[in-house]
Amino acid sequence: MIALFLLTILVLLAALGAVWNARPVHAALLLALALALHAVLYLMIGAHFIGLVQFMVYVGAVAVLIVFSLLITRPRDEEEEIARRPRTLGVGLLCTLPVLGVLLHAVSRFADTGPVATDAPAISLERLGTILYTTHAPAVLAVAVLLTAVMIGAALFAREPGKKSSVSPDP
Amino acid sequence: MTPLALLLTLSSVVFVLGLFAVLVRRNAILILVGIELMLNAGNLNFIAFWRYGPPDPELTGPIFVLFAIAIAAAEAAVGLAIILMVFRHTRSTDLNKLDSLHG
Amino acid sequence: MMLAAIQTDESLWSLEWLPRLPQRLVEMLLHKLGASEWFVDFGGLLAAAVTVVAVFLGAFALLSLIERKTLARVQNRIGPNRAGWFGILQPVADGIKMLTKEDIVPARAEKLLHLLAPILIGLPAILALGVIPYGREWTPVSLDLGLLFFFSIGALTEVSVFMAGWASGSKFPMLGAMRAISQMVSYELPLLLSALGVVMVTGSLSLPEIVARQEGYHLGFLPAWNLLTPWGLVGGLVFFIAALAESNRSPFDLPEGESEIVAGHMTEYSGFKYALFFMGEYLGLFAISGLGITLFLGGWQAPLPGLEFVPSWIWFFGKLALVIFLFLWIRATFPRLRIDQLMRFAWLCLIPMALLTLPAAAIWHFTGRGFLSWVVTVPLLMIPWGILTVIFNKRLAPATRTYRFADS
Amino acid sequence: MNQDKMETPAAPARWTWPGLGLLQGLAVSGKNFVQSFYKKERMTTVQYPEERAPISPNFRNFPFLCYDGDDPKAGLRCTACTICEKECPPQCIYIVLDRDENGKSLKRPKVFDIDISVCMNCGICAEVCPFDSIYMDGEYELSTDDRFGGLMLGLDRLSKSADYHMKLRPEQATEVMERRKAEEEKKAAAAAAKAAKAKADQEAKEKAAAEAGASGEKGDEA
Amino acid sequence: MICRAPTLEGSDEDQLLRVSLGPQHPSTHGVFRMNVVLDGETVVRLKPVFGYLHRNHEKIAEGTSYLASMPYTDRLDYICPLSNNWAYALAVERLAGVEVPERAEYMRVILAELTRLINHTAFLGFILGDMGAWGSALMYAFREREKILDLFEDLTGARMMANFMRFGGCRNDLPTGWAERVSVIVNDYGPFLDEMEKFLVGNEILLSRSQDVGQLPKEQLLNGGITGPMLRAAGVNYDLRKADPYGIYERFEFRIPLGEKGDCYDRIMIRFLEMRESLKILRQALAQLPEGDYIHPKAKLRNFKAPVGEVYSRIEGPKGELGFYLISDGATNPYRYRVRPPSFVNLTLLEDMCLGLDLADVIIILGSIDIVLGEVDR
Repeated sequence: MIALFLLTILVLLAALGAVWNARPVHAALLLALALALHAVLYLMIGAHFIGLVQFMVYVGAVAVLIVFSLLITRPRDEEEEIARRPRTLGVGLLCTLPVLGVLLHAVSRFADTGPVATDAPAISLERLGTILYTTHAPAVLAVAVLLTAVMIGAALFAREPGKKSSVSPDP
Repeated sequence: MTPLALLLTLSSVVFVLGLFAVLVRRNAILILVGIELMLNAGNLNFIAFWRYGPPDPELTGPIFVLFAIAIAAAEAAVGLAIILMVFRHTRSTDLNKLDSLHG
Repeated sequence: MMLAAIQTDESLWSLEWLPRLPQRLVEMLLHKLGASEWFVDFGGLLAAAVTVVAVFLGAFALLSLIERKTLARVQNRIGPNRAGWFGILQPVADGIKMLTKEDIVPARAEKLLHLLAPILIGLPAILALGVIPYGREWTPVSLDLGLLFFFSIGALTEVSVFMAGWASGSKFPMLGAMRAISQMVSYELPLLLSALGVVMVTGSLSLPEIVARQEGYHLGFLPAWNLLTPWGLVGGLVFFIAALAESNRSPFDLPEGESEIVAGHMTEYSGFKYALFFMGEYLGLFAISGLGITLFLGGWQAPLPGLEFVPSWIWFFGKLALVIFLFLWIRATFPRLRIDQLMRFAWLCLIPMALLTLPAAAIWHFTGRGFLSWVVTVPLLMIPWGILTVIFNKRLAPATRTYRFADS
Repeated sequence: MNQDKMETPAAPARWTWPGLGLLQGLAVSGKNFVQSFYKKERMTTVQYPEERAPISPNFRNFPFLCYDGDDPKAGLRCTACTICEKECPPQCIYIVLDRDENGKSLKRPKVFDIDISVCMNCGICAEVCPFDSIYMDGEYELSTDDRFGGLMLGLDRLSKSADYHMKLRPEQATEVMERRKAEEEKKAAAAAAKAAKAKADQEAKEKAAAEAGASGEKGDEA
Repeated sequence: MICRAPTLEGSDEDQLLRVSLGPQHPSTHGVFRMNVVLDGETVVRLKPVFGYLHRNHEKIAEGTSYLASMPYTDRLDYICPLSNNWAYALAVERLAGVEVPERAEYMRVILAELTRLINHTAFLGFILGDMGAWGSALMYAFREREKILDLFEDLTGARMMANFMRFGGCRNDLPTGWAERVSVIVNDYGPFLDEMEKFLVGNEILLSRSQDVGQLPKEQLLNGGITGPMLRAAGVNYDLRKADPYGIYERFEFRIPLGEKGDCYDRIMIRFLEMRESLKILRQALAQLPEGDYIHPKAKLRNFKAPVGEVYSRIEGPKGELGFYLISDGATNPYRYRVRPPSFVNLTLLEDMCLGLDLADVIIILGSIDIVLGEVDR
């Protein structure tokens, strides 16, 4: 419980940094840290499979993609961002604090009544696979189609329109 | 405070932080960062309820999270591809500057 | 139960148990001292981890010498032979040199990230080395999700390479980092996909389990390794090529292509930090070779019947040496690809072939792994390969060039 | 060598299996790897401090000054004519003519310095020397930690005996020796001839004088 | 220097990456420097910067005697000093009207063709190094090059800084057995080239890296004054050994290989073929080598003076047309001395070849031009 609590604080700090750091690349790296800490959290409470998948997909792919995009675009508006800070902080808090209040209120209402499990329910890989490919087979298919479409779409989007064959060595 | 409450609180705060980023940030890529945080907060809820909630023999929580992760990855890929394409047209990722439909 | 095993096992001192000896000695000692069971286990694991790290750091030192010697021989040179007998002390000399060099941090560097990157780069490799089964009795940490663990932890490498490149605040490292990231992301896909076939056939993500399932022999002498199946052959090749790219080895060493971008993400590092990068790279090489051996080359299984009396970990390290020699041989021979060719190769050749191994593995699994399976899977893999060859000959391969001579 | 191979342009066949060329390359490098262990033609490395490649008789490094006999000072062939100083491309030779108290040239150098940190081993000084005095040395282990003094060779370090030259380049040295000997003999012969002639003249003179004296005497007598 | 606008439309300057390749860079063949502007990894602008190895060669030569410039020509293109020697000796001989004996002419041809072998072999190694092969090709090339350098050492006394040609012949005669040793090497060279070809030519990575990289239209090459294998790779039949014969090249039977596209691959292959033709010349020259003087008996070493006049004389160096332009006012030193270095002139079109290609291609193109900075900067 104590470890969980400490980890929670770390996640919060990392997420805060990701949201508030003025340097985009730092923010993205802190996002990677936050996501990795999420994975550690999952591992800690017994969801090993999900934890590892989270680490692989988020740290290995999503965070790296974000960082890579930042490298390509190389935004240079840090000073502007910092100058804008006081104004945006007010507006942002104004919009988000009510949401936070509602959420926390709901959590506090619920937390008192919620049941408490002690042992971590094990996820057997076979069980997960069986359920995935029987009960949720349509969903898996849909996701597969979605991912294929995304792959093609992203490739089409990201293709450089400027690069002509006269320049590239591709005949 | 039960672990469930702790995790739920964490997920709420992370969600709100993500929302804050989406509202406040101007760089499109950093808005994506906020969205990722929000998605993760949602995932955390599923796992928390699977772990500390009522018994879940059908593993609905983890499976939902798996799908969520897959779709989040797809979303990030497409989102970034779009941002890059916009960037190529306008040489900027600042959403404030993208105020015309005609590229 | 484990403690019982410690006390009753009589073959404690046999060669088969040798790599586990430190772990078991520590466990015995702690047990004698009356530590709690949890602490005994913990101490044993710690000893196992120390063993793995020590073995592979030694192997790293040795490889840094052997690589130079091998490359030298391929190039008709002798290689380092001054420090010690046959240059055996060269790694020590290198180490001293690296340690005593000035540690330079560029003025425009992000100090913290610049420091963190070399530390982080070795971490995933060391962690990944922990889950590989080295012998019949020696898997330092036996995880049910071993393979998944291996790949997830590998994701950290990309982040640390990016950190190194970006935090240096210099242009060549930045270019190197961009190259490294795009390369690693592209080649992780075929790496994963080619490993998936093995998982499908084995039905497990546990690495010891995968090795155990490759036991036995076809026709009495052909080992039942995954490499010796149609899908395994293709998958193994794809895995090997992708592993070359993942570990930034020639001909995929673009991220540190020294003739173009000096040393890529390592340009601005010197002294001990540079040595750490080197170490991370070599440990990653060991890890990925070990994984390849586990997945396709039967892990610690003996290659021929009747050779089982040799301790299994010797087979593993023998195979490791062989695979690494192959790496070195390739490095000594091939020029480097260009970044767009690298990408095209991954997306047009490796990923389709890796994807094809999945149905092939499935068919193999469900048709009983016999004659019928061969009949079905070989064409399934050969026809696309043929198509790729046609495409290669049409597009990629050069037109025949004839050179004329001037008339005069 | 295969004559056909020479004629046909070396281009890959139209239809290739992908990777075939790579395998060929691997075969070549593998062959080199294996053969490097037993084929001498492949391993040409010489382990320098322990073994040394033989020095060719034509090998040239930095110049030295040749002297005859045992005394480097007396036997020095150099006459300080400064032709080498003038012809030296990087102008690394510095010569001062030795003179006696009266300012008369002694036809030998007082100072002869060669800055071998400047010298570029071209050998032109040796070529243009009309007195067979300057030759190119074969010594190459000249590294020193004295950057200026150690690389400025004076007469003491430059002077080397004719025997050394003979050992270094027997062919050239023999030829030079023979030529010099012949010249010396010729000179000696000429000198002898001159001396003989002088003697003959003298004798003739004396004779004539004697005769004259005799005739005078005779005349006187007559 | 040509400075052109970025070719990428709409790219603002902030997003471009300015990289200074060199003068300390692993593959700029010395101290060459390229100020490259990159968009991603695509070259948008490229400005060559040279002069880091400037040694004032021409001015020094105008101040010293004719003979004293000879060792300096070794240091122009230090991979092939004997060609440079010949070019300079030829210029002075034409200026002063010095005759060259028969044997010396044959010696010169043999040495020049051996030099061509050295240069092209080393080129193969260098360009493979530029492509990122870990030195193997370079080591094989240097192994064979060393054998020829051993010959040079036995003949001239130095492996690279030969200083061998004199006005009216060569400095010394061939040592006994030297010609036989050359024929051994000539006979061994064919198999070596076969092995090298097997090592490189089928290699798919090399093919895809070098084909269709860095070609320019013939007209542009001609306008740029490009000569040597680079020009012939593009299919222009221009080899001074045929086009403006010097020495005794008319006596030998050899052919000029011509490429089609003029990309890096053609440049590599043309050099392979030229080496085979050089071997042919060497065989003929060794067979015909006459006895006689190695230097004209009346040739003058000391106090050499050329009559008043001017001359431009050129030879087909391994890298292209190597010319010397001399004006004499009758003194012991030339009034004007000017080198036309092939490396330097071939380098002028570097930017045109590189625009729109990758950074990695730039390195290969630079390698395929085959420059030696000693000659570029002089």
